Amino acid sequence: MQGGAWLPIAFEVVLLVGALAVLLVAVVAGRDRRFWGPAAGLAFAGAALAGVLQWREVSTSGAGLFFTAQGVSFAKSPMVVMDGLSAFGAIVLGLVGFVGFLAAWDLVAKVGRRGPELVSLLLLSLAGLHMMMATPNLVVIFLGLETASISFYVVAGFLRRQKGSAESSFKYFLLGSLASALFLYGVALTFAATGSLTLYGGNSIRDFFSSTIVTQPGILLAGMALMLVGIAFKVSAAPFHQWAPDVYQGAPTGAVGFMAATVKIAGFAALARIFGAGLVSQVDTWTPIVAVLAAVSMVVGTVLALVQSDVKRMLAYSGVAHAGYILTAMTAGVAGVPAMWFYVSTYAFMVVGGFAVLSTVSGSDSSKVPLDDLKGLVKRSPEMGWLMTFVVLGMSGMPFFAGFVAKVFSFVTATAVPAPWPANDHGYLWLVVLGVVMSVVGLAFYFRIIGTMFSTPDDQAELQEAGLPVRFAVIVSAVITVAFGIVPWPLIEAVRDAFPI
Amino acid sequence: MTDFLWLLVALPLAGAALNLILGKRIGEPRSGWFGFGLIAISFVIGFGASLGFFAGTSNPQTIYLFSWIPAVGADAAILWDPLSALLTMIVTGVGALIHLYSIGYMHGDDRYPRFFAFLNLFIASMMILVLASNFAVMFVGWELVGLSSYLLISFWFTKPEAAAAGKKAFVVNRIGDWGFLVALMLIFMTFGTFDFRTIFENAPAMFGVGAGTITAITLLLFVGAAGKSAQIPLYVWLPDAMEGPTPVSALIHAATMVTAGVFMMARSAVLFELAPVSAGVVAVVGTLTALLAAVIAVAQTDIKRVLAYSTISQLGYMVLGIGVGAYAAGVFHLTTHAMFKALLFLGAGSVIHALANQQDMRKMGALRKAMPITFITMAAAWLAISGMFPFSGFWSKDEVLAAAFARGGAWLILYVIGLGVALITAFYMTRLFAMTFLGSSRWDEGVTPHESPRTMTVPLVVLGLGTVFLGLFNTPARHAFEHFLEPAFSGVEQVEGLSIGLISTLAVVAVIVAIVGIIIGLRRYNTEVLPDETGAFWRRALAAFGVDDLYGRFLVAPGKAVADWWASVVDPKVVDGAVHGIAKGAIGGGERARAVQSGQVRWYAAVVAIGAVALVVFLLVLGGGF
Amino acid sequence: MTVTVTWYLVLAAALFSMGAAGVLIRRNALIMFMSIELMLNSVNLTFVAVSKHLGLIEGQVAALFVMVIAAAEVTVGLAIIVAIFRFRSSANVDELSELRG
Amino acid sequence: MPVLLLLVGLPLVGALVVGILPKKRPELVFPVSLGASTASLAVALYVLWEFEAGTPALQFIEDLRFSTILDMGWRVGVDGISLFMVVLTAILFPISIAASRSVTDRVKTYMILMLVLEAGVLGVFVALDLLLFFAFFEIVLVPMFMLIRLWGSDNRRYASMKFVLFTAAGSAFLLASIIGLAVMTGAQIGTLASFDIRNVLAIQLSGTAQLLLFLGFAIAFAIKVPLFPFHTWLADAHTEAPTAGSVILAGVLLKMGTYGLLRFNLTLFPEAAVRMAPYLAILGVIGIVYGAAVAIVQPDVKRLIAYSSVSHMGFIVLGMFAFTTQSLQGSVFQMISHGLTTGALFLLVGMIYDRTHTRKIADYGGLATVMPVYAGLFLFAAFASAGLPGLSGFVGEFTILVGSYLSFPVMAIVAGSGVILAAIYLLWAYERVFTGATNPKIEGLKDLDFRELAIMAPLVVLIIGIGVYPKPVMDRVEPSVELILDRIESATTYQVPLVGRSSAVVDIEYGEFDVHEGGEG
Amino acid sequence: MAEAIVFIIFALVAIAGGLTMLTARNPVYAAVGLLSTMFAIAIMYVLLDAHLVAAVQVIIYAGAVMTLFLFVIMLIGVDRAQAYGDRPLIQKAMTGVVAVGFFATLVLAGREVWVTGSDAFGTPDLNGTIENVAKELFGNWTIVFLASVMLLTIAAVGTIALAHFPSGEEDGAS
Repeated sequence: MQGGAWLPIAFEVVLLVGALAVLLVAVVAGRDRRFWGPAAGLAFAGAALAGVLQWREVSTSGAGLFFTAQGVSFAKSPMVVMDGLSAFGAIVLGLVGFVGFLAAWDLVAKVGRRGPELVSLLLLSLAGLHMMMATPNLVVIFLGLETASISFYVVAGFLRRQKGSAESSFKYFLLGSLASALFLYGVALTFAATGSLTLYGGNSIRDFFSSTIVTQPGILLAGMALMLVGIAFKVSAAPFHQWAPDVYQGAPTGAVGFMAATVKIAGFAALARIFGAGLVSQVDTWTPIVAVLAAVSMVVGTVLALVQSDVKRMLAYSGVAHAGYILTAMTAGVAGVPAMWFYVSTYAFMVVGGFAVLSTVSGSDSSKVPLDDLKGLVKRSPEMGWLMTFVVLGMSGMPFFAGFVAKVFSFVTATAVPAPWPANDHGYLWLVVLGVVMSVVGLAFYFRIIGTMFSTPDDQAELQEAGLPVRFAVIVSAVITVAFGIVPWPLIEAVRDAFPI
Repeated sequence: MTDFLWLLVALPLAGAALNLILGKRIGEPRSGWFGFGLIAISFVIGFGASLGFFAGTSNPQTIYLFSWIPAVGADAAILWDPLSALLTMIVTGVGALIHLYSIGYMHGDDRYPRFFAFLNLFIASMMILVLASNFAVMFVGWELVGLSSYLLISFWFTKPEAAAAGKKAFVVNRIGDWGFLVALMLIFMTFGTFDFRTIFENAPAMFGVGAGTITAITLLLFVGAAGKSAQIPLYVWLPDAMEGPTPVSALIHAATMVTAGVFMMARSAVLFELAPVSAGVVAVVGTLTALLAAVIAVAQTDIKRVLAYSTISQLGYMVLGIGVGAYAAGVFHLTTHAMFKALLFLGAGSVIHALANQQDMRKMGALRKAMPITFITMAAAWLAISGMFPFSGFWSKDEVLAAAFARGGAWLILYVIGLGVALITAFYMTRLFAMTFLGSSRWDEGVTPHESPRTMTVPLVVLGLGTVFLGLFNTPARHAFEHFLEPAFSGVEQVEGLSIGLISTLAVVAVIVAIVGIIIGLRRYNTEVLPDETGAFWRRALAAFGVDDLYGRFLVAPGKAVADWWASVVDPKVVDGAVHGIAKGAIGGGERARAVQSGQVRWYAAVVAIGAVALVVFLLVLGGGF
Repeated sequence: MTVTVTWYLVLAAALFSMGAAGVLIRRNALIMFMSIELMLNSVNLTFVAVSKHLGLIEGQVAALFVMVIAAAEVTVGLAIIVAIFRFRSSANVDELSELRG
Repeated sequence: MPVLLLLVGLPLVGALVVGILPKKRPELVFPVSLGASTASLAVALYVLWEFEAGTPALQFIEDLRFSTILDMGWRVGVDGISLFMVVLTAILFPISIAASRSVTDRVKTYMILMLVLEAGVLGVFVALDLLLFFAFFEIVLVPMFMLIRLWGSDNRRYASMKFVLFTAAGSAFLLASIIGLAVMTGAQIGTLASFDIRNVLAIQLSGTAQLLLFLGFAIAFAIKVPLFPFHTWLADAHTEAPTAGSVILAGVLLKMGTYGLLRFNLTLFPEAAVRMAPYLAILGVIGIVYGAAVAIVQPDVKRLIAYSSVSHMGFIVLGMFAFTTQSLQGSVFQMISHGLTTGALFLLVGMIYDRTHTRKIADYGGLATVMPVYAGLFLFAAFASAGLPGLSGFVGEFTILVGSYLSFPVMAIVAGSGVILAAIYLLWAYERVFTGATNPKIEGLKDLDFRELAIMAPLVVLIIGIGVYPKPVMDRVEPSVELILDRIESATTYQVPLVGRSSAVVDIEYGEFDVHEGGEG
Repeated sequence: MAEAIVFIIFALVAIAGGLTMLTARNPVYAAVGLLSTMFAIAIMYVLLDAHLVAAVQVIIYAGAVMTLFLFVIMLIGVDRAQAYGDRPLIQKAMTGVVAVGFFATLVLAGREVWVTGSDAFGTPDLNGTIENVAKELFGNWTIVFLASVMLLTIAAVGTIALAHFPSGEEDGAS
C-alpha cells in the first residue's frame, strides 16, 4: 500500500474536505446554492470514486488494515480496515449519497441561507456511516454511528418551524440516543467479557474466542444482544422501528430518502462486520435472534403499512418490512452478506427514488404526503408517475425489478445454510415462507399506491416540473431498479466479494 | 358407389353452410330448392351404394376417411352395412320429401334460408350418426342432431314457448347423453377402442352372457337411447318439441332423430344379446312407455301433441322389439313408422296450414271435402298406425308383438300390454282422424280451408305409397327385410321363428283389436257434436299426468335452489368469506397495531427498552447464559 | 472485603437501569435527556473498571471518546429541545405526539 | 437465431415503441401495437411450422446462464405442450388488441400494458428455468392489475386488488417451493442454488420434501387455474375487467395454472403427484359441478362465463391427474379449446357491452331479432363451450372423460354431468338474452360490423378446425405427455391403467367384413 | 477495606443522585441529582486509578454538560415543580419491570463471571495518567481522535442550523 497509503480513509477525507469546502465557499462566495452546490456534488462523487479505487485495490491486493503509526505490526489493534465490505459499502454509500443529495436539491433551495449547513451535515453523516463499516473497533463503530445519527437528528428537524419536523427531530434524537446508549453498553459488556474492543487483528475478540473456551457466556451474550438492539434500531427492524414512521413522516421529504437509505446501508454493513466477522464463532447463538427480528419486522412492517393513508408512513413501514427481508439474508451468518448487499444496495436507490418522487409531488419541505396527493400522477406527470411505478414495483418485489432478485437472493441464502434453531438442514425455511407470504400481503399497499397513481386525477392540472437534479435522481433510481432486475448478475457477482475479512 | 359415401355428410353440410352464409342472397324459393336438391342427391348416392345389399352381392365394410382423435383411436370412418344403408335411405328419403314439403310450408317466413340451413345441418348430423363406424363418431352425430333439433324447435324463437321447448329438448337429451357418455367411457376401458367392428367381434369372446360389464354398458346405452328416443323417464321433451314448425316435427320428431336411440341399440345388438337383464329392462321400459304415451294421447286436443305422444308410444314398440331381441323387427317398425308418422305429421301440417295455424282438433272437422289429397293419404296413415291389414304398420307392429309372444313366460305380459296399446292406438288415431276430417265443421270464422300447394301434396302422396306398400317387404312368409339386414346382425342369434299358423292367429287377433279400436273411435267421434271430455281422467291425461310438474317440483326446483344457495351463500359467504376474513384480520391487526404506534415518545422508548430486555433474555436463554 | 471489579460493574448496571427507567418514566424532555446521560456515564464506569481489571488502557480511551460524543450529543440535543420548547412553558414530551399511527 | 427470444421480445419492443411514440400521433398507437403482437404471432407460427412432431424433446432451446452463484438464466424451449400454449397466446393477443378499438381513454398506456402482458405470458410458456418461469408468472399480475383497475367497470378497485392478492398468495407458496427446490438442487451440484429445470429433474427428493414442494406448487397453480375453492377471484376479475382483459384472463392466464401443474407438479414430483392425484382430481370434479351450477343462476353474463370457466378448468385438472395418455392429451387440448371458446364468448359479450353498457341478462331479451348474426355467433360460441361435438370443446372434454374414467371412474361419471349443466346454463342464458320478444331498450342496435366479424373469424375457424381435425395437435402433444407418464411410471410403483397408454389403444382394421355364416357370433 | 468504605459511600451517593433525578419534581433538583451521581462516578474513576478520566469527567460533565442543562432549564422556563399528573399506572409498572428486569437479568447473567479470569483487579499497577492515556490516544487511536473532528463539526454546524434564528429568515416552514 505504498501509493495508496491514505486510500483506506480516502472516503472520509474526501467528504470532510467537501463539507468544509462547502461551508467555506458559502462564507466566502455567498450562500447561493449554485456556488457551493458543485463542491458538494463533487465531494459525493469523489467519495464514490474513492470507493471504486478501494474496491480495485481490494480486489487486486487483498484487504488491508490501516494503522496510524508506520511499521505497526498486525499484533496491534487496527482502527481502519479496507476490505470488500468497506470498499463496496463506500461505492454504494457514495452513489446513494450522491443521488440522495440530488433528490434533496429542491429542499436545499427551500431552506435558503441554511443550505450549506444542511449539505455539510449530509456529507459528514455519510463519512460517519462509512466509519461504521470500515473499522474493526467497536468504539469507532459507535463514533461513526453517533456522527451520522447526530447529523440526521439535525436534518430531520431542519425545518424547525414546522411542527412535524421538530417533533420528528426530537423523537429521533431521544430514541436514537437511547438506542446508542444501549449499543454502547453492549460494547462495554463485550469488552468486559472478552477483554477486547477490536473485532479482529491483534488481541481481538476473534482471537479471544479461538483461544478461550467460554463457559459462562452470560455477560457476553448480554453485550451481543444490546449491540444487536442498537443496530436493529438504526435499520428500523421491529420492534425497534417505532421511530421510523414518525421521523420519516415529519422530516423534510427531500432529505428522508437520503436518511433512510444510507443509514440502512451502514447499519447492515456494521451488522455484517460485528456479527458476521467479529462474532462469527457465535453464529449459532445470534442467527436465531436475527431470524426472530426478521420475522417480527416483516409482519409488523407489512401489516402496519396496509392501514396507512400517508405515503411517507407507508414507505417507512415498508422499510421496516424490508429490514426484515434483509435480516432474513443475515440469518445465514456471514454467508448472507452478499445477499444482504444486493438487497441493501438496490433497495437504497428505491428508497431515495421513492421519496424524491414524493418530494416533487407534495413539495420537498412537506411533512405529510397523503395518498391522495399521488392521485392521477401518471396523468399529471407521466415521467414521475411511471418512474414511481417502477420504484414501487421494485419495492414490492415484482420480477424484473431489482427487489425481486434481492428477495430471492436473500431467501435462497437463508435456506442454504443449516440453521441452529430450530435445528435443521434447510436453514430458516419458516422465515422464508413467512417472507413470501408477507411479500404478498405487502402487494396490497404497493398496488394501492400504483392504482392511485394511475387513477383519474381530481384536477387535470399538470404537476409543477421538478428541478433537474431531482428528476435525475428519480431517473437514476428507477433505472437502477429496473436494470438490476433484468440484468442482476453483474451485481450478484460483485457482491460475492463484498465480504468482511 | 361407396367411394362417394362421404358426400352423404359433406353435401348436406355444404348446403347448411351455404344457406347460412349466402342464404339471403340466394333468395326464398331457391334456397329451399337448393337444400332439397342436395338431399335428393344424397338419397341417390345412398340408394346406389345400397344396391349391393339388395342384391346380396356386397359385404359390409368400413371406409377410412381420416384420423379424428388418435388418443382414443377414434377415426372418422364409415361403417357401410345394411343397417346404415337402410337408415341412410330413410333419412335422406324422408328428409328429401320433407325439404320439398317445406318449400311450400315455410313460404313467406323471414328466415326461410336459415330454416333450410338447419334442415340440411340436421340431415348431415343424422348421417354422421348413421354412418359412424365407431361409438365416438356416432356420439358426434348423436349430439349434433340434438343441436339441429334445438335450432329447429326454437326456430320461431320470438315465441318464448318455442325457445323454452328447444332448450328443454337439448337439455333432456343431454341427460340421456350423459348415460351414453358414461357407456362410452366404460366401453373404451373394456375394449380399448370405440370401433363397432372390433368391439362386436371381441365382445362374445371376452364376456359370457350376463357379464356385469356388458350389462352396465348396455344399460347406460339405453339411458342414452331413452333420451333420444323419448322413453320413460326422458320422454318429456318430445311433446314440447311440437313448438317447432311442422316439417321439423315430421322429420325429426317422428321419422328420424327419435329413432336414433333404436338405431343405436340395434347397432349394439351384439352387446344386448350378452346382457339379458338389460334387454329385459329395455323391453319393460319400452312397453310401459308405449302404454303411458298412448293413454296420454287419448286425451290430447292439439293435433300435433296427439301425434307426438303417438310417436312416443310407437317408439316404445320399437324399443320393445329391441328388448325382446327382435332387432330386425324393431328396425322394421322404425322404417314403417318413419313413413306413416312423417305422413301423419305432414298431413297435420297441411291441415294446420289450411286452417291458418289452427292446431286444436276441436276447431277442425269435416275437412274431407276441402282437402281430398290430404284426406286420402292421412287415411292410409291412420289405418297403418292402427295396425290394419295390409298396411305397413300392421306388419311391423305384428312382428314386434309376435317376437314378444314367442319369448313366452313373463314376456307374455308385455305382449298383452302391447296388444292393449294397439287397441288404444287405434282408438285415439281414429279420434284424431274423425275429429279432423269427419263429422261437422267447427272451424273458426273466416277460415276457408283449401288443399295445400303441390310441393306439399307430392310428399304426402309419396309417403302414402310407402305407408301402404312398405309392409309387404317383410311378411311372415317372405322375410325380405330381415334378410336384407342380416349382415348387420351377423353376430346376433335370431329369435326362433314361430310357426306360420301361430303367426296367423296372432295377426288375426291384432287385426280384431285394431278394428275394435277403430269402431269405438268412429262411433264416439264421427258425430255432429263432440262428446264431453272434461272428466277427471281426461283432465289428468290431457295434462300428461303432471309429469312435467313433478319434474319441475322435484328435480328442477331443488336443483335451482341448490345452485342459488351455492351462488348466493356458499360462494360469497363461505368461500369468499374466508378470504375476506383473512383480509379483515390483516387490516384489523394493522389497525390494532396502529394504536400501539401512539406517537408518544415515552411509549416508544418503553418498547425499545422492553425489546432490549427481551432480546437479552432470549439470547441468554439461547446461548446458555443462564 | 476487597473491592472487586464486579462491584463496579454491578453499580454501573444499576445506574444504567436507573437511566433507562428515567427515559421511560419522566415526561420532561430535559430529564429524559439527563437519564440518557446517566446511562452513558454508567457505560463509562464499566469501561474504566474493565480497563483497570484487564490492564488495558484502551478502556479509558474509550471512555474519553464516549465523553466527547456525549458532549456533542448534548449540544445538539439541547439545541433541538430549545428549538422546540423555547416558546412553550413546558418541556412535556407527551405534547409531541402529532405524528402517529 | 434465438427464435423464442424474438417471440417474447417482439411485444416488448412493441411496447417500447408505443411508449416513445410522439403524443401528437395518437393514430399510430393502434397499428403499432397490433403489428407487434402480429409479428409475435408470426414467430409463433414459424415455431409451430418448424416444430418436429413425434418427439418429446424440447426444441428451440436457448440456454444462457447468467449467474454462477444462483445458476439462473435465460433458458427457454418448447415441447408439445408449451408449443400450443404459445400459439394460443400469440393468436389471442392480436385478436384482443384488435377488439380493443373501443378503448378511448389512455390508449397508449393500455396498449403498452397489453404488450407487456403478452410478453409475460409467452415467457411463462417457454421458460425452462424455474426462476424465469416464476418471474414471468408473477409479472403478469402487474399489467393485468392495471387493465382491470384502469379500464374495468364499477367494482374494479375491489376486483383488481382481489385478483392480485389471490394469485400472488398462490405465488408465495410457489416462490417458497422454487427456492427450496433450487437450494436443494444447488446443494447437490455445488452452487448456492440452481434454477435450471434439467438440474432439478436430476436430483433425488425425499418423500416428504416432494410432498411439501408439490403442495407449494399446487396451491399456486390451483389458485391460478382456479380450482375450487380458490375460484372466487375469478368471477370478480372477469366481470370487472375490460373485454380484452377478460379474454386474456380466461384465454391464457388461467392456462398458466394448468400448464404449471403439468410442467412442474407432474414432472418434478411424480411420487407426490401420484399420492395427491385423487384429491386434486376431486377438487377438479367439484369445480366442474359447482362452477356450472353457480353459473346457472348468475344474473350477469360475464359472471356466468367466468363460472363456466371454473367448470371447464375443472375438467382440465381432472384429466391431468388421471394419468392416462388420453386424459392428459385431453387436458392439453382442452386448454387450447377453452382459450378459444371462452375467448370468443368474452369477445362477444364485450361487443354487446360496447353498445349497451350493461351485462345484466335481465336487460336483454329477444336480441336475436335485432342482431341475428351476433346471435348466431354467440350460439356457436356457447355450443363450442358446452362441448358440442365437431367443435374443439368436445374433443378436449371427451378425451379427458374417457381417459379419466380409466383411473377415476366415479369422478369421471360425476364430471360427465358437467356436460348437462353446461347445456343448461348456456342455453338458459341464451334463451333469456336472445329469444322471446325484443326488449324495447335494445331495439335498433346495429349488428356486428366487418371489423368485429374479422375479429371473430379466426376463432370460429380454429374452433371448428381443431374440433374436426385435432390430429395435428394431438400428434405433437402425445409424445410429451407420454414422457410424463414414463417418468411417473419409472419413478413410482404406479402403473397407468390398462389402455391408458396410446400403445394400448387397439388398432382398427378397415375394409370389408368377413360375414359369419348362419348368423352365429 | 478503606477502599470498600469509600466505594460504598460513593456508590450510595451515585444511586441516591440517580433516584433524585428519577423522582424530583423540579427539573433543577433532577439536574442536581445527576450532578452528584457524576461526581460520585468521578470518585470511582479515582479509585480505579483513572485520573485523567476522572478529571475530564469533572470538567466536561459536571462542568460543561450540567451547566448547559441548567442553562437550558432556565431558558425554557420549566424550572418549576411539575406534577406527575395523569401518568398512568401501567407506565409506572412497566418502567419498574423494565428497569428492575434489566438489572436483574444482567446480575443473573453475570452472577458467576462478569469478566474473564479472576474477579479481582488484574493489574493494579495500571495508572490512567495523562501520559499513559496520551500514549495510547495519540498512538493507536490517532485516526479516531482525528475522526472525532467530524463529530464536533457536526455538533457545531447542527447547533447553529437549529438554534440560530437570524431575523426575518424564512426557512420553508409554514
